[in-house]
Amino acid sequence: MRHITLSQAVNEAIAEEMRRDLTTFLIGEDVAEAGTPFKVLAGLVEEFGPERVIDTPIAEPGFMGIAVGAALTGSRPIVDLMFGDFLYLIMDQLCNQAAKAYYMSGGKLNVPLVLRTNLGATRRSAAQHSQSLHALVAHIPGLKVAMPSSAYEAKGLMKTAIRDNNPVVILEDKLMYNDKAPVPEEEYLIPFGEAHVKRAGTDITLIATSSMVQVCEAAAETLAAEGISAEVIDPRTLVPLDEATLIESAKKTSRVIVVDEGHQSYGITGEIAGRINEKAFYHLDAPVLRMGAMDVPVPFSPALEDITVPTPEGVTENARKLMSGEMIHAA
Amino acid sequence: MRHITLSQAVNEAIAEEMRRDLTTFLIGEDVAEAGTPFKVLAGLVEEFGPERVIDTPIAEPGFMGIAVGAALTGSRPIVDLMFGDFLYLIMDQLCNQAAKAYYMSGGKLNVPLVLRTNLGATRRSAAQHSQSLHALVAHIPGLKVAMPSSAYEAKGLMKTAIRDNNPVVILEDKLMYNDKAPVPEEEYLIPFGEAHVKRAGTDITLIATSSMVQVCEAAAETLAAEGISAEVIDPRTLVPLDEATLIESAKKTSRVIVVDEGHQSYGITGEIAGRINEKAFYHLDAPVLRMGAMDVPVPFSPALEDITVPTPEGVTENARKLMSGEMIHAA
Amino acid sequence: MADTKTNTEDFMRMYRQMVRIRVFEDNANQLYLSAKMPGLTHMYSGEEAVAVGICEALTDDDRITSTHRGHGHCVAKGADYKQMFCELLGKEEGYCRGKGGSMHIADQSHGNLGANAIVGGSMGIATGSALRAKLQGSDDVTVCFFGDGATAQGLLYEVMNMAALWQLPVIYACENNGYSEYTKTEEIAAGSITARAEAFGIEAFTVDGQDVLAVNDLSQKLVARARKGEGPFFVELMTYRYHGHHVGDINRDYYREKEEEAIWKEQRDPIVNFGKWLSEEGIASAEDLKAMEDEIRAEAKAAVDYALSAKYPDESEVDMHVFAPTDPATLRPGA
Amino acid sequence: MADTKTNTEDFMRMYRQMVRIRVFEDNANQLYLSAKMPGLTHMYSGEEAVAVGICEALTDDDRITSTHRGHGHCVAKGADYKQMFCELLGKEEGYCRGKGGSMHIADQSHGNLGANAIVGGSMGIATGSALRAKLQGSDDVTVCFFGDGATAQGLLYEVMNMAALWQLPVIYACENNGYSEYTKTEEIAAGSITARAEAFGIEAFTVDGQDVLAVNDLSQKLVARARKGEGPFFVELMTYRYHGHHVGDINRDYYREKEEEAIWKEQRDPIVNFGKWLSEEGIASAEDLKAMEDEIRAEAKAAVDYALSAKYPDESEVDMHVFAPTDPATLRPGA
Ligand SMILES: Cc1ncc(C[n+]2csc(CCOP(=O)(O)OP(=O)(O)O)c2C)c(N)n1
Ligand SMILES: Cc1ncc(C[n+]2csc(CCOP(=O)(O)OP(=O)(O)O)c2C)c(N)n1
Ligand SMILES: [Mg+2]
Ligand SMILES: [Mg+2]
Repeated sequence: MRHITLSQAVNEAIAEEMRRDLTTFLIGEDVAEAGTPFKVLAGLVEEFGPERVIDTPIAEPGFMGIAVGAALTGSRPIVDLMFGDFLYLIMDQLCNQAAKAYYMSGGKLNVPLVLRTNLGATRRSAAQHSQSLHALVAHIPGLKVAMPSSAYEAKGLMKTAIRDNNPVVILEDKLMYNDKAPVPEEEYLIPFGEAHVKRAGTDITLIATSSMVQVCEAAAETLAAEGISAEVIDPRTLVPLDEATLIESAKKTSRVIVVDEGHQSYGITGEIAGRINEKAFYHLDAPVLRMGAMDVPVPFSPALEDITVPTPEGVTENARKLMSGEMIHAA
Repeated sequence: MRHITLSQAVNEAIAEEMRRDLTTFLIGEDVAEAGTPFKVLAGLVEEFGPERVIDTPIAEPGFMGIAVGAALTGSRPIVDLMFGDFLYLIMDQLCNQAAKAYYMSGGKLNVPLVLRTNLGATRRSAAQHSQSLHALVAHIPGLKVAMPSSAYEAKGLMKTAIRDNNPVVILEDKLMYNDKAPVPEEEYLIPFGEAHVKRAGTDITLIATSSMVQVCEAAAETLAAEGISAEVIDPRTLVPLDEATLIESAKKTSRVIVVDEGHQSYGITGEIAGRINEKAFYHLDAPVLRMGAMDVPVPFSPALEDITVPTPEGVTENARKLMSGEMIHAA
Repeated sequence: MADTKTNTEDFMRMYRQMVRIRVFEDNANQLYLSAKMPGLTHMYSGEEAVAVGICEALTDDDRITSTHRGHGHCVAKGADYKQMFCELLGKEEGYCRGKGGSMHIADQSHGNLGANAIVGGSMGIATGSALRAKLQGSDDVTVCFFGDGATAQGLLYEVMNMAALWQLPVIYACENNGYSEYTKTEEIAAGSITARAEAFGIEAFTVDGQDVLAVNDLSQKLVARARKGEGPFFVELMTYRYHGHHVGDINRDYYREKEEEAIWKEQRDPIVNFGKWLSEEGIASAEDLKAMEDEIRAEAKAAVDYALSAKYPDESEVDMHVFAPTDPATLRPGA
Repeated sequence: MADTKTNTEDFMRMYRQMVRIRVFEDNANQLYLSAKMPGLTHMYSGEEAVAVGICEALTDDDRITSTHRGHGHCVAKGADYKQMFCELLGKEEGYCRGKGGSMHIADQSHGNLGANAIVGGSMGIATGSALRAKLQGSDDVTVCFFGDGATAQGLLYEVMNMAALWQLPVIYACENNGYSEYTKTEEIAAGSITARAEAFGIEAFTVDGQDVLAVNDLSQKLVARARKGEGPFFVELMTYRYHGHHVGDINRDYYREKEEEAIWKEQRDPIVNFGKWLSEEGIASAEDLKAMEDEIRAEAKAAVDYALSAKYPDESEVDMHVFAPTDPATLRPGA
């Protein structure tokens, strides 16, 4: 199968859906000629023209609100938010308006809208351009949340998102845009709410989102060499969450680590750990461990930034501890 | 001891601190003559004048940003955000600016600022005026988060917040403003990061925030009549979180329910449950149960709204199940 | 003044719609005072000529966005009493199945995109509706209602900038009733509101919001021009709210004087003055108008009674409508 | 033109500061090109007269807020090379102990409240600093720097409204360099930028941002007036950035023409032109100026070398500075 970058995968998904559905359009800052700073959307304005690939002024709340209005009245906008850190600016339009319109109108008005943005640190972009804020949107009823872990997921999830009748937030890891993965030529979609077992295993379950899937796959590799068989699972969508697959794996392996790049406290590792603890409690040999990013603003200095996020070594280390029966926090 | 309302307690705390420290000021919509729609700040403009009790236009991002700038340069603003639902509007100034300034400046600039706002449903105010969004701010490093559960806490935590050198978000339950509690005449402060055991017990731990403390106290009363001794603990601050007290209680009782009015998924019950599961795992007889608000926008209809939040009956019911050794989710 | 003969029907409909709003609000207030309505509500009484003058210039295909003070827009855009009162009381037959209530009320089928409890929250929505019209080659126009207080929200300037750059068919209708909550407009708005729109290259107008004909006349012209792609436009409508900020705001001496209220109510009432004009012009006698009002009051009473005894949504509805269904067939490749 | 004799020192300092900015950026660019700098950075080259003309009208007590393109403001407000380069490289001796980097750089001790990676993010902060000054009876003035692109952010209009209502000592300095990222200003700004400020009742000015004396002259006047409580003010400074949006933006033909760049660089360079004027006026010879530049280049090289070999913050610093300490004594009753 051909290998393409995550960036190309996103581009293809959007192009295919824009060809298929004339009510779709792209809107955001420097999405047209520039194709975004990450060049993910390069070429789309040439094919679809400036009416459907719309450059906006630097007014995130404004163009987000405009997208909501267009979606409410029959368009299917794809909103490009240049950095995930700008989510804070559009929370009102996203969470008070888009997320609630269907419910507040008793099912009369819906908002078929995709918000694509990114996450991920270690790009030396400091505290306001490196945040992984998926926990904020996952908490708000009415929003679906997807986090691709490779080019394959990026394409399939994006296509599903565009066809969904609800607001969907997709967060791509900005360090993965050039990562290649096998992506079929034929069209495919990835359903929401279906976790993917990236690597089967029997001794321990590593649940990981976005780029942390790579981190856990690397850890699983190391562990395999030590005779520990780790199962790596990517939930792919946080909302809806495929709880069943996660719990099944937890029951099978009896040991779980949840790895995510959002800040650990009050983030998504708590939710996933909480559900597994609650629903697989009697099968667990050890507490579910959580590994999120440190609870600090992302520092600029490379010497500091790299230690704020989970690494393969850290995951391996914790997996070994769990496997050796070390009584973590047993006191 | 005298009994005063939560509203009076907040008012007293602010007045005392404004007398004590001339760099403090209040800023927000209709905080002066109107004393806010809930009348919590009534009388303050008469004492401190319109220079220190500042009515703003309806521009939440704007006055929040202004407060950050004032705090960065030597004032201690107390920002009044009329409804917790408007947090979405000020997230950028709160989370990208206030929360990160101290860190990004390497400790050179700090933001001593209090943001007081509210939470709580069942007031028939529908989806945009009923949210409990503390999970969003608790997730962001650099913010402290306090949630008073009675007039006593409201006063003591507010005074501590105003003296703290960091941005502090205080969320009051808007249905509790008229609830009275004993509040000493003498001055007192409540330190951050110290949970309060509201009611001692030995069989089961109920961890509850804000108005859910009342809910759990009522449940504990019912349970007591049935011979079940429930311990009710109020963390009082989510950040910093007094993990030690919570874990100690969990180890003692071996059974825990976490009750909170924020949406359950990706909210704070997951964090608290996650930490207890992790750190008291070998002492638990049953999984930590989580009871948050339903994952739905808050409906207007009284027939629907009341069933979205945890009730004493619901807590009692779950506590009974845990106590009877019923194997919850044991399949 | 327009040709009264040919326009009789229009005039009478405008009068009727204004009375319908006033009567709706009287009943809403009564429901509150008698503790039969859950929560609070913001009444539109006094501002009827604004909503009616504008909405009478619109077709059902045209859209509006509304505010926390939304009953007037809802009635003016063609809603029925029964479903409105049901919504106000949280009943299943309400426009939003009781899930929205007063602050989210809307007759969606007549192009009302919803009341909004976030001040300024609908400015983007209205502008986006206009963008959709332009992209899809539809000639409908969207009117964005908001208050003087809402002009303080930065969102307005963001979307006006884009509406102007892209020449969108949207009309920003600023209902300047002199107050935002308990604060006078001059204390919260520096400079000139219309100049702010003009600075973005948007044609702006000020009109007497108590004169339904003046409002309608201007609206007709602007809607026609917006349809032709000459938008956006901005209109500031000078008006007044008779009640407090919401039904619970009874003692308001500390922020506005009784005399001021009296002057507006006694001298500038949009319904009374338009009624007088209709009589003077020989279009309708005082008796005709009284009869119309009686009929409307009776209709309202019946609707209120209906709503009071209508059923609440079933508890099972609580987690319905969080997500709109997507046809699974759509989610297959190629579909 | 001002009295050259008495102002010689000022002129020479302005020239020096402009050169210091240019040289700083040349070195930053070099560090990027040689892969010695972590991340990206936005260069101020070409816009030196703006920062210097304004900051030379300020005292150390006056505050500024800066932007993602913040090195120029930082130098102009009095920062040292060594700590700046250390910051750029993420070293412990940087102004922010390496935690901020280029986009958060600031010499806080000279009243720089920080560069900001959120476009428009500092508009509230600057206005709040001015509110603090007014509340505390201090006569300092705050200057808020931002780009033409940032005028699209609604926050600007929210805070200008309050600054105007409360007559705050703040100057909004819009650096109009013709582009926001890869887009021309006319494509993202409808109407007139200065008219937007004027609509809020704020006096607004346009000035040639390549003429340091014109900028400084206007700034002196406005700062003096703001100190007396006559603020706020708005200034649009017409300028140009020589490099791409950031150091990595090399191929920019698709959004701006090489000829355009050439014209600005060759005919309107603020340093060259001011240098010529200094020579013409007999204030400094071309040789004097060359010598000054050489000295500055040497200082920069030394600072870069120092920074390159300086140490990174210790790993233990990673969770320092999340919260500022509060003296426990303060937290006792009565304290
Ligand atoms: C974002 C936001 N801020 C504050 C409020 C509280 N609030 C509701 S109505 C109102 C005043 C609105 O004034 P205006 O826009 O003039 O409308 P009016 O009530 O006069 O019709 C305020 C402050 C709100 N609902 N939303
Ligand atoms: C809120 C926000 N939106 C978008 C960006 C990405 N961005 C960084 S600089 C920039 C252009 C800013 O243009 P302008 O304000 O004119 O400043 P200039 O770069 O020209 O100095 C953009 C869009 C950002 N940093 N913050
Ligand atoms: Mg008003
Ligand atoms: Mg620019």
